[in-house]
Amino acid sequence: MPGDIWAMSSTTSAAASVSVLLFGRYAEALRSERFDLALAPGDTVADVVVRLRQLPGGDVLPLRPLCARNQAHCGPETALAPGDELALLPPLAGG
Amino acid sequence: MPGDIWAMSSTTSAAASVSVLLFGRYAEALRSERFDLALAPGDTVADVVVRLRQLPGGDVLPLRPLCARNQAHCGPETALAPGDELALLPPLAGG
Amino acid sequence: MNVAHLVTTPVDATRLVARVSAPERGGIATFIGLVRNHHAGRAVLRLEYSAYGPMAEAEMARIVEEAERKWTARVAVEHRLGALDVGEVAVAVAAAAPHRDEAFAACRYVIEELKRRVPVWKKEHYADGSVGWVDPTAPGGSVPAAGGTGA
Amino acid sequence: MNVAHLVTTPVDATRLVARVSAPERGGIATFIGLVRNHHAGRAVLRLEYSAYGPMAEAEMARIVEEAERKWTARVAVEHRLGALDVGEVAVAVAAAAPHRDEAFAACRYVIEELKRRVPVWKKEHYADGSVGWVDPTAPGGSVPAAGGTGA
Repeated sequence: MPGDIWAMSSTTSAAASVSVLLFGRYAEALRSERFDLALAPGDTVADVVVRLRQLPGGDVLPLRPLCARNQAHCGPETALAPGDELALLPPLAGG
Repeated sequence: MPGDIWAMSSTTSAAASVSVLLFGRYAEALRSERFDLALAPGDTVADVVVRLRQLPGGDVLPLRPLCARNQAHCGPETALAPGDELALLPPLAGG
Repeated sequence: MNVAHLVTTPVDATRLVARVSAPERGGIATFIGLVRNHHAGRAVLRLEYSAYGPMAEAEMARIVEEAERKWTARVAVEHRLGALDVGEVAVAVAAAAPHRDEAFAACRYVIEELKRRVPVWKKEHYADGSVGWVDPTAPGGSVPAAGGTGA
Repeated sequence: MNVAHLVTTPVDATRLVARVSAPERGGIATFIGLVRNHHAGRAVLRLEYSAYGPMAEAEMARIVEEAERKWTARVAVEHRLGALDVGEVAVAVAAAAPHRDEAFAACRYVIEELKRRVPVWKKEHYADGSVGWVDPTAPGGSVPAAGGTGA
């Protein structure tokens, strides 16, 4: 029941949520650049990705996307804390 | 008898001579940037160097200096032909 | 002094060179990346760079710091964002060091790490009207983007 | 187009970059060599470059040709002659290629070969009043020159 675990920013206290930022074609496919998600204790990046993949357009996300926690690269097993900023990064193409 | 084999440009026919160009500290030590030398058949770069080393200040020249014949690097065994331009190059320091 | 920037105005490599120059540094290596008129066999008309801005600048600053520490160099880097035409400068790196070995190594390190780590994305507009997200991991080098008018 | 020059006026790397740029070349690597304020532990005030002019330009042109052939690059190089102050540009190389690997390789090749093959000499004026001919093969990196007023 994805509806139970989704909560947008307006209804979630910052203390128990994580901001998920999307970029490039991830943002394009999911039609949003940001989701604020309620966080369960022990949630990892991979847990959040699994939930996002259930959204319309969410299959653009690989199971292990490139990601960053609080503006530093991190792995999918990284544990998230309330207030964290998690960014899901499409393949980089700078330079 | 170096005097016998030396001839400056004014007294040497171009057809039988080679122009020797000196640079940097070689020119400084030998107090000249150019000698026109009479050429004996079979003379090599090394033969010319031996003769130049007999001049005042000539000991600045190593037995096998870096050299160029007609503006291209060459080795000390290179044979010289009348009209050639031989340059004796101190250690390069460009860039 | 922060010398790792995202900019929306033209990148000027000369300005970066001036920032890293000093009397004790005899060698400056630079790299300038320009928008090419082709990519993976397709004609490119123009492109758009976007970024995860705060992280991109933070990551660029970390890379600069790593390079400066590793090679006793001084480094500056700028990456352009927004719409760019063919021939415009997308990125420039300048690395100054006492000798050229260090300058080249630092410059090379920064551009390689930037490509590997800095969150910047590139949308290409092709001559056939289509639009693609550049993706070095994809077979054709890009994947279709929304907004194309062609194939 | 001849893109290998000895010049007696300031070297401008930006001009070299402009000469090698083209829409199909996405990467430009440059190297700028500046007059340092020190050499082999001695304080340098200024220096003078001299050359075997015709050969130096011919050799630079050969090196450019070799690099362009080897890496499908476009290369330009200028070397300054005469009196230079600390901080002035002595040499600049710009190499443009479709990708950065080739641009870096071509740029590096040209500066290395230039140092190895192009007949240019450098007289350094030191802070102690002495003057030396730079000689990479000599123990201290230079040998005394005439005209010094000190040690």
